[in-house]
Amino acid sequence: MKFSIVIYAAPYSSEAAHSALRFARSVIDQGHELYRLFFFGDGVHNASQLAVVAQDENNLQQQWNDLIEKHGIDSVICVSSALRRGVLNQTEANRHDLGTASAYTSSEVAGLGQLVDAAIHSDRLVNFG
Amino acid sequence: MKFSIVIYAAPYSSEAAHSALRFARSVIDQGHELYRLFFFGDGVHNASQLAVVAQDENNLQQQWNDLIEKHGIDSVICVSSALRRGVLNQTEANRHDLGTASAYTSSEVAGLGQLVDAAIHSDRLVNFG
Amino acid sequence: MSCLHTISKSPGTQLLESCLKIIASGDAILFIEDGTYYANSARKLEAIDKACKIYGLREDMLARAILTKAADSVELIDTARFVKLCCEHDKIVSWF
Amino acid sequence: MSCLHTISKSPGTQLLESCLKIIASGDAILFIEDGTYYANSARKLEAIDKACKIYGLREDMLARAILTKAADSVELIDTARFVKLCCEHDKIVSWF
Amino acid sequence: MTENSKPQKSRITFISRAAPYGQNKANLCLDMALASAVFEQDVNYIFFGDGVYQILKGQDGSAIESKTLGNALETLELYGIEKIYADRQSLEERDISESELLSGMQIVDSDSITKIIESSDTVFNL
Amino acid sequence: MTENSKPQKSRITFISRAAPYGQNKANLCLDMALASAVFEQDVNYIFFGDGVYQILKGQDGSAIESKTLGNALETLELYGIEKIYADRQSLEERDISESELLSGMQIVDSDSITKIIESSDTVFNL
Repeated sequence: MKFSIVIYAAPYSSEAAHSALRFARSVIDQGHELYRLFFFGDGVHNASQLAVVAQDENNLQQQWNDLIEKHGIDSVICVSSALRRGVLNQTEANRHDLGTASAYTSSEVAGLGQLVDAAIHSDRLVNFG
Repeated sequence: MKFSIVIYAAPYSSEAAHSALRFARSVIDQGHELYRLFFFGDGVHNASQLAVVAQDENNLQQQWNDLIEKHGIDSVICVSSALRRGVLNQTEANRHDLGTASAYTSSEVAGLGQLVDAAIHSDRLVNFG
Repeated sequence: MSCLHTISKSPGTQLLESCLKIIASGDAILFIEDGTYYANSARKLEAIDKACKIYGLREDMLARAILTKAADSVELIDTARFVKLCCEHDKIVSWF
Repeated sequence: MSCLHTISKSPGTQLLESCLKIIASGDAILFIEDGTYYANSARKLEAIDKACKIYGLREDMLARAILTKAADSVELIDTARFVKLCCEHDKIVSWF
Repeated sequence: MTENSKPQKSRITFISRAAPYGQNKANLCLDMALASAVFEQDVNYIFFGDGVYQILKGQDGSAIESKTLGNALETLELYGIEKIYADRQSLEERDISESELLSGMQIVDSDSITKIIESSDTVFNL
Repeated sequence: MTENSKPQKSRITFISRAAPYGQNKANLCLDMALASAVFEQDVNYIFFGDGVYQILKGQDGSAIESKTLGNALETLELYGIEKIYADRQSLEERDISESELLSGMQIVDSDSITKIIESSDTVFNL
């Protein structure tokens, strides 16, 4: 089946982002297609590549990035949520003269059309917030 | 009187950070001393200098920065909250080879001792979360 | 040694009910943000009114279109008065 | 056209009560994260049990030390089965 | 939309359960619905629980330096979203009468909401 | 501590009201209390409401790839925090009996909590 997953929660402040990660892994492990990850609202913080986490703790942002890269998952962070929260790709960082990108390149910065598309083309859409 | 304010909430996802900003302005307007701002947990996102906000909307991060700079307020972001959320000063960014700082220089990155100190030395400590 | 309790989430959170369990007579309650929806519940506030002064933050109630619906027992104040209330009480307990 | 409802916040949020207002007979409920604390409320769940299947996420209950306290009406499942449940139902409504 | 998107119509239901201003969930829900309308999906919009506070008349976000969410909701209709519902019991529990509400809402019982959910392909609930 | 800090002892009370794991409020509250103890303040720690779920025995965070909060709480005493309370009514409402709890907690009525708050200089409540 085709799954899409929407993540509304920032990492660390609630369990939701972590639950979504475990769910996403299980979807892939069972051979389903993960059509899209969509990070929305505070969820965009999951795509930050600037996190520095102690060795004995989870680095959720890096775990998302590893999963996305390993399986070539289509991952989108909502542009309007991301900009106001300072989660920027290189293009946006350059445009606003804000130095290096704060977002992992494994996620694309795009609009809500990608969420609507996911709703239309997935068999199951699951929300974590 | 000496006030300190603790902010636990990220900007945009709840009203709390914005309430705290209005409260802080009023404390200063009334001639009280603002002994310290302490940003904790998701509150550290208020110190991000990477936010890009549409012209007709509030840029809370910039408004905090303006207030802090204008009045020379002692402002602290909790180091353990900040690192894992990718809110870094230049020292941390260099140390971990993560490019430019994501935090405004108007806030200091420091430990919880600064919060305890604020609790001891302020007449009133107000929490927003 | 009186205490100002701020309540900032909607009544669905039961924050006021939790606060009432440990509030002292002579303390004050201030509704802010989504906590201001509590200010409409005249019945719920009636019992508190005798022991504790109740305030609501005017700006938050204006935004939400509930200023005119406030119960009589709720005194409407602005942010400047919120700061003054903090001075008038010995400490502030924030419920969120 | 049955529906899987996931509930992920603690009972203080009244999410289950809200869900029950609009749930259809034959739907299923899955408690995850802090929602798993609902799984201990045998009395509260008794009424639902007849119309809707109730599940609890084992990992979350283990972490919280509430696995052995679960009501009989709650079937304990792991994340892999959570994914399967999503396949078995036509859509998922998340309560958070 | 990505290149593999086909002209397809999906019934998407939004249950908006958060009070306005205190959190941004109401805005996120609205943004998703408007995007769905732009891409010509079949949208249902339901105010439920604290969400019914969003449709009180006379809001003025400027009091707290915010955009007025009530105005944004009036745009639902501008975007062609016509199926806008408010849950009767949620209104009653909050002592809100019909005369206090923005126009264009259909007040329904929970049974109707159950049926709307049943007939939907996707449900967003926040 | 900043340079202007004097050797001063303040009574700081923490009311920990959040369930563990689902949110990080329990961790934030604990971190603040430990820091207060390190700087030799007079600390009270109260489990109230959903916070009493934090003191259930037998937690195992590894099931969800997290640190076990129950273990962290046992460090309260290691840091010299001895005044640790749990609200009786909060336990009763959640059907939690004393035998299910970590050791070292004093179970108190809400009246006692009111008095602790009255005697405190600063209260953190989250």
